[in-house]
Amino acid sequence: MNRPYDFSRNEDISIIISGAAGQGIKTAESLITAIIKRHGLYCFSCREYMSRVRGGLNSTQVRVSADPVAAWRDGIDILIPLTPDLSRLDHRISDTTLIIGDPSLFTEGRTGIAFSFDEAAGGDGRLYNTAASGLILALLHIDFSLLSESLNERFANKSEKIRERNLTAARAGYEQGGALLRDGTVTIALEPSPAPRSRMIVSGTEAVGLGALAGGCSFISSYPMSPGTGVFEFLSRQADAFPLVSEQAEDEIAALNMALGAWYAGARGMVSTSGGGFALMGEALSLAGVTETPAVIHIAQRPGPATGMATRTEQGDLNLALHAGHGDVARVIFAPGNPDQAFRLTARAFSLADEYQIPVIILTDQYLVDARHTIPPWEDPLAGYASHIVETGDGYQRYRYTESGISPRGIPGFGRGLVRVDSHEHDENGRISEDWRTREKMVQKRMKRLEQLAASAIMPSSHGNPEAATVVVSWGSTLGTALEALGKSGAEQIHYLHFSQVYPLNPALRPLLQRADRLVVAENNHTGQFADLLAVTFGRRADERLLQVNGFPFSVEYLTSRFTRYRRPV
Amino acid sequence: MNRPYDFSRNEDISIIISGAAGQGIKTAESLITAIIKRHGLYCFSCREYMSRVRGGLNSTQVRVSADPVAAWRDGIDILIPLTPDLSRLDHRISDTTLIIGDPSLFTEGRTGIAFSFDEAAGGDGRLYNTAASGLILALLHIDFSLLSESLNERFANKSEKIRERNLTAARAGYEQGGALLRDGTVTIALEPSPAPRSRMIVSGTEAVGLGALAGGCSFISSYPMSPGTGVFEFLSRQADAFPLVSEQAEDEIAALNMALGAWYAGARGMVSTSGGGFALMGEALSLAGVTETPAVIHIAQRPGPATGMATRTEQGDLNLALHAGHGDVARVIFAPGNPDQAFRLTARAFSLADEYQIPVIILTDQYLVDARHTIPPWEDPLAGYASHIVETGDGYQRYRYTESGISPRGIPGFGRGLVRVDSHEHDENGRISEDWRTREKMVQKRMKRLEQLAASAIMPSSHGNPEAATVVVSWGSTLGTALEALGKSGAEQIHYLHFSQVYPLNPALRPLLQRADRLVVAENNHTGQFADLLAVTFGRRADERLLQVNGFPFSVEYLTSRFTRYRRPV
Amino acid sequence: MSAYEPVDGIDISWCPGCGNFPIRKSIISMLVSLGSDAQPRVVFITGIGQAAKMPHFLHVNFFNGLHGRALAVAAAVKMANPSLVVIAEGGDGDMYGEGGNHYIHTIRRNIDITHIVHNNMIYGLTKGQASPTSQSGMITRVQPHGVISRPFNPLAVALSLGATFVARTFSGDMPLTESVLKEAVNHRGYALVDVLHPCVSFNKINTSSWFKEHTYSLTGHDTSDRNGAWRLAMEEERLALGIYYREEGVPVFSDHLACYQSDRTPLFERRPDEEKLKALIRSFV
Amino acid sequence: MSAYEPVDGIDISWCPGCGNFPIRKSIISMLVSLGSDAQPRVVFITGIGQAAKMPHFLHVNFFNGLHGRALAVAAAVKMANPSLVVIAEGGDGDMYGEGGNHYIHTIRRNIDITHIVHNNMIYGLTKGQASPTSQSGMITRVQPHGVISRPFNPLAVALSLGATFVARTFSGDMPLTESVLKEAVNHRGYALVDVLHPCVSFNKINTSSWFKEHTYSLTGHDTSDRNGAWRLAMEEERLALGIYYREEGVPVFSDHLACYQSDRTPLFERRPDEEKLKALIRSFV
Ligand SMILES: Cc1ncc(C[n+]2csc(CCOP(=O)(O)OP(=O)(O)O)c2C)c(N)n1
Ligand SMILES: Cc1ncc(C[n+]2csc(CCOP(=O)(O)OP(=O)(O)O)c2C)c(N)n1
Ligand code: SF4
Ligand code: SF4
Ligand SMILES: [Mg+2]
Ligand SMILES: [Mg+2]
Repeated sequence: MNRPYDFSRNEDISIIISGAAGQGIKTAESLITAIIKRHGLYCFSCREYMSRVRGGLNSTQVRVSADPVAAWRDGIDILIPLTPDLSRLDHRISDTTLIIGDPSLFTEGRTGIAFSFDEAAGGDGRLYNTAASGLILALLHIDFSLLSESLNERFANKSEKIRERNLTAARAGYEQGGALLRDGTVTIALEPSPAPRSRMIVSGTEAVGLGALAGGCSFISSYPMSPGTGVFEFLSRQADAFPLVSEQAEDEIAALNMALGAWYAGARGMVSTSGGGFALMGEALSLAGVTETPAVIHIAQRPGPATGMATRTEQGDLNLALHAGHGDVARVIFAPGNPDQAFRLTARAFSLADEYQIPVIILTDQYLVDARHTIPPWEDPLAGYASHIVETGDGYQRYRYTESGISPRGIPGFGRGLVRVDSHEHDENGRISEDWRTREKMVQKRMKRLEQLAASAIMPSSHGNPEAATVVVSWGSTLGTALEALGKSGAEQIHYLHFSQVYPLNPALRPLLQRADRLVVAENNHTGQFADLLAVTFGRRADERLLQVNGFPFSVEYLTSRFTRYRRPV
Repeated sequence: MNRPYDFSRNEDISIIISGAAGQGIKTAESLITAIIKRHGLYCFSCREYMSRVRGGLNSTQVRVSADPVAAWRDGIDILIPLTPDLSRLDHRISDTTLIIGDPSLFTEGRTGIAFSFDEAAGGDGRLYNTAASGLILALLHIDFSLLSESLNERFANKSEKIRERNLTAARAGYEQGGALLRDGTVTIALEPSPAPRSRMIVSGTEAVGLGALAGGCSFISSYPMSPGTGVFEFLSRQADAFPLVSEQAEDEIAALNMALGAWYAGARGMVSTSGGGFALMGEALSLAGVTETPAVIHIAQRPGPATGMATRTEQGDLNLALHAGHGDVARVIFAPGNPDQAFRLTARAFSLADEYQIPVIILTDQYLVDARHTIPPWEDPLAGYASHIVETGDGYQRYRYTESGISPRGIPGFGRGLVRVDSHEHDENGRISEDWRTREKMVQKRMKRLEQLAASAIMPSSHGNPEAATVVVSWGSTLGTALEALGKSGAEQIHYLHFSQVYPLNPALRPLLQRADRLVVAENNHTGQFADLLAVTFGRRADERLLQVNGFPFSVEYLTSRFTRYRRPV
Repeated sequence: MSAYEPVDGIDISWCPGCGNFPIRKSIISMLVSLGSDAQPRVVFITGIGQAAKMPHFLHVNFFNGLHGRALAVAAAVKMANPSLVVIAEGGDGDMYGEGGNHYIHTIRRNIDITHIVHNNMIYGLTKGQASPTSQSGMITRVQPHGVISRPFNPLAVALSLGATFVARTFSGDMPLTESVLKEAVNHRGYALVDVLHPCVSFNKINTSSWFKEHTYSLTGHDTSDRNGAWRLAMEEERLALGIYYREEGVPVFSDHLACYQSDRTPLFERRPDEEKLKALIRSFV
Repeated sequence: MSAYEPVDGIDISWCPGCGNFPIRKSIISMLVSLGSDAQPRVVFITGIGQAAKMPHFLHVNFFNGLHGRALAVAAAVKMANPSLVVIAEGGDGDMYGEGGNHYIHTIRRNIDITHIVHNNMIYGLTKGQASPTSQSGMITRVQPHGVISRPFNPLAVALSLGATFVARTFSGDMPLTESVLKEAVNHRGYALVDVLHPCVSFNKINTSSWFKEHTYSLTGHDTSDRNGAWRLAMEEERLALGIYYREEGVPVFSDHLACYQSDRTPLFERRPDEEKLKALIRSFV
């Protein structure tokens, strides 16, 4: 008998499936997470993968728990390597890690349970992932019927033979897993409950896409770029069910110019890209600024510069999002912390863009878009929907001076007026102007709305102890990890603030930051770009910056160890 | 007799010639400034003009003085309108302004001396400018022979008839000017001296171009964009005398990618553009960063966003220059204060780019590139020239780790080694790498040089009283105006710092800023971008921001009136 | 004065004698032919350059955007509201230089817009650098040793990419320009009209009389012969004026769009379908 | 093993069975034909995509830059040092999509480089979206209702812009690919080699056997007949393989550059001329 692996006291089980691109790890991930949820457990999953289509070494993490779980862990409880190669995972394997796979891996103090995927898959390399799924679900005490149902659904359009072979592989894995439980080699005790069953499993990509639909998105033009492509693909698939035009642009420049054209004509346009693609959109962003044309821009960040690491994560494009474009351009930047926020903020991006006639940027990253969370479904998704387009009359002036700086927005073909939109400095009629007084007034007009936008900016969510001397700040995709680390490190000594709107910042924040004895900013980039933004906005420089640029998100372990230090007085 | 206009106590005379595009104002400017200097007076000239080829209303200011003069004045002593239209100048005309031209303009309390350009030009509209030149030079007591010589030189290749007609118009203007002096209507008393005669008259454009040659520039690829085109045109004209390839790129993206290609192959490449063109170069800048390829980028700023005001001035692209490109890219940004600095800093840009393998940005603006200054010629222009290219051997590694982070730079075809340059994260050999440890080391390697660059960054020039409670800071083209205002407002109460290197900033600056009781930052943009940079770098926020975004540079009058307020204690 | 001319005194900022003036007249005549009822639906999308200022001198809806990008904007406007009459206009630098990538890919879309390119073989607004259509050897301020590249051939490229309406005219021949523009605006599909015109300020080679000497009007040419049209387009000695190629009945871009299959309503009049959205969200449970 | 193959064990990251493998072999054979003396002078300039990774799997100088921008870099490399053998390489998305503007303008320059485009009619690296050469109607993840645009025709466009070497091959026909590549690299001037190849992972339509059925080798074709070449390029049913057009003796870009008129030394070996610079400065006094 193998060494006993007792996970009965784990709050969650971190399972990693690894293998080459093309071995179907992603399929296994989506299969088992759906089943785990149906069974009544929460899960969180996220992939890390190389920029290639076949070969190499990728992995997916599935964390399973009786309570909601929403963060990346370095640690591995159960490792399922479909190929006998642990080179890219070695630093994450500890002596409590159970490896199930090729026994050649049990060296350098590593132990595990021998398992032949090849055997379970009947020698068919395409079925390793199905066998692994069976194995995992058995270990989690999940009924085989849930798996067989799912497989039958998934392969409904495939041949009987394919269905059968999948079921056989699944059963082979499942049986071996069951045996490990029965003979006491492995002990897992996660109690299912009904709550997860009524939840969704949604990735960041899907949440942004659904949020776009809730925001009334009717146009998407993009140029494929990882990890932003998913949203583009998601929305393209909806182009028959919803009034939605999807067009693959010839380049990113065209993509944003198209989106502006779409808004000009009354549609609600968006682009989805990554930092490198967005670096090509600065001039068009500037065009949105001077013409007061709305736009929604999704940037899924990855490590730069240039091509960098196409499939990895980073939060390195905040500065670019803040300053892209020449001249002064009012904008709003959201940075959702999880799929739920991604949905709500993307929908809100469309309303704000429409109301304030500005570009709104949604800043996610590879970690957020690829991670899948178990969350409650959104009720009343169109609740925030409203349109601010006006019917024009004779003598309509696109850039009429108003108190707020925002002029009623007409579109061509709706009303008797003419809609003149111009990229030069212009007068109220949209005619080119070189009058310096007009220039001054128009700059004021365009920038004035930032005050209102700041005053109504979403405040950071507040966690831990609001009186604590140490204030920890993070933004965007770091939310789940920071919250879990906060719980684990003892929340009494820390006031944690998570920013889902990173620009403009609400002036009401000032006292929150000012009162900190120690201000810590944690972010996934090299220089601490958000810490800089806080400094320039509020004059409060961070005392400590927790930074990471290795292509991975922060792990719960890392932030926990850091946060633990803040138990000591400042 | 006309009212007497006595300018004998003026330290300088501000002469404005105005007229439509196409009337040859620019020609008159270059003609008379050269002659004034030859005569032995200093001058400063600068144009303001509309974005059109014919028509509209443009003007050029020529300030003439017995002492060096280097700044834009709002005030007009003598106004020479070639067309009877003052609409765009009305706010600059005061009751001491002498208008010489069409008497229909002498309304609303304005006075002047009637003069018919048409008569002087013998009815030829193309000669108004020559007649005006004669008039102005006469008023300045300059010998007609200097003018006739110049005209003969300029029209050496033209027909006898053209030469004659120009001389006749010049003489007609000259005689009327002389008459005004003789009958005491106008009194001007500027004493010539030999010093100006050995000086150059150079515009910012020419200085950047000459500096590029001194920096060894051997390649320029650009796409025309005002006001950056001048440098491109200047260098293109040198492509036979110097080893220099000039190529008009199909767009700005190609332009910077070409410049990088040129450096890769061992040439020294540059681009010249404006903010809108640079907004398209962010991705290529990022490429320079990750590949550690040098580049020199000249941005002549104009008001944005988007097309904005194509021929006007602003300092609104600092933030973009600081943050363009995705991911972390080390860079240097120079902002020359006048043509002399423009020459030196452009030459230095090439050395620094070559030595540190980074992009170096030269940030000028329409005001600086178009202004012409009377300055001493540069001796020993190649003094700072050095090349850091190495001959490669077998096993050459383009990205070898070194103490400083800078690896010896080889080029293909020079040595036996292979030069592998890569836009992905890569290893020392330039091969794609997805190893996270390599990633961390390479980010460090690329960014480490910023420390050295900061430590050796050019300190601001220091003027006024270094002990004063009020510290005034400005950067770039504002230098001359700020200095003159400083002199006029009394320099005792102000410590004025001018930054010609705006990034990175030298850490030695901290005490200079910290000690200020009142920190004032003056810049030609809407938000105070440099003030923000000081805040984020040194944690010292400006107490006051002097900002202007109307398309004009600061005037001496405006800064003087502001500076005067700082006489009061803080 | 027609409905398409500005009522307020507009200061037209082109140089006296510029070919843009007759082009403007020809365009007004084309617009008038659409009827004044069409006016609220007529939209000009332009870039930056002298040519691209055109809509400021007309009484029309316009989006005067960035140098080089008009076609991308125009394509999207038409996608978002196929009932608009969309005219993309700009100079040779704007459309074939900075905008070259949009040019080739917009043609591939066969989007139903009219594309008017003012081809003066020079960059006018930036004061006389070579444009993609400048002739080899031309001396300019940036090309003091003469233009090296071969001129861009917009017509041959359009024909190579399957454009269904390809024409060239000359500003000096207003009757031809007007008639070609009218045909173009009525063509269902992408229609290119390359309009040769003199730039009196900067192009001292391709002057009005040069154009007269180096152009001729097409007669008896079979406009359904793509290969014949291409051969015409490749002629270098003299440039043919008229419609090189036309093909009617080819489906246009919006014919293929799923959202217009059963409903031609422009997007701005539609709302997201709440039931479908709820169902989609529920599918993730 | 040739000098052009990497000595260290290189992990080639393409999918097993991909057409990029035989293309790589053909390229090595082309390089070997240059002789190993040429090696230090051979430079690959690539963009981003599966195809663009090629030089990582060779033993050559390379500049692996941005998606779409290789031609701009390549042109400059050749301008800065005409003695280098410059090869620009990338995929159909890279070169004809993102890089479309550089494509048309690099051809106009007639710069002496070899341009190899891996044309798999799909975006491979980003996992299967349409490329400019994807066939109309193809279903992809971004085009679930089928590709609308007409495919880009790189050969017809190159011929329209005066390219002096235009060829197409198929990865599966290695002898042809090798011989065409060798001709291309020896051609003085811009040479386009569009290499059709299957993407086994994402393009389920244009498979190896599809290519075999839909291509044929050119025989007896007159490669000096530009119009004939264009007609070939416009054929849609079956794609011809081989050299469509070639023209020798046309001056290349660097022949026109002032700085190489009397001196062919590459720029990196030259220093600014101090005397001339001083004289130029003095001319401002
Ligand atoms: C991105 C960008 N690059 C450059 C410019 C500067 N620019 C304005 S118009 C123009 C070219 C004008 O030539 P063309 O398009 O032929 O129009 P024309 O003036 O000849 O009618 C250029 C390069 C710009 N506005 N934006
Ligand atoms: C500016 C920019 N946009 C998008 C991408 C993402 N991207 C990488 S490769 C690629 C397309 C690959 O297709 P292709 O060029 O045909 O090469 P293949 O992989 O098929 O060989 C794209 C869109 C990028 N790297 N940079
Ligand atoms: S510069 Fe040339 S094209 Fe422009 S308006 Fe003047 S003449 Fe016409
Ligand atoms: S994705 Fe396609 S093109 Fe790329 S390596 Fe795989 S098979 Fe080849
Ligand atoms: Mg033009
Ligand atoms: Mg491809």
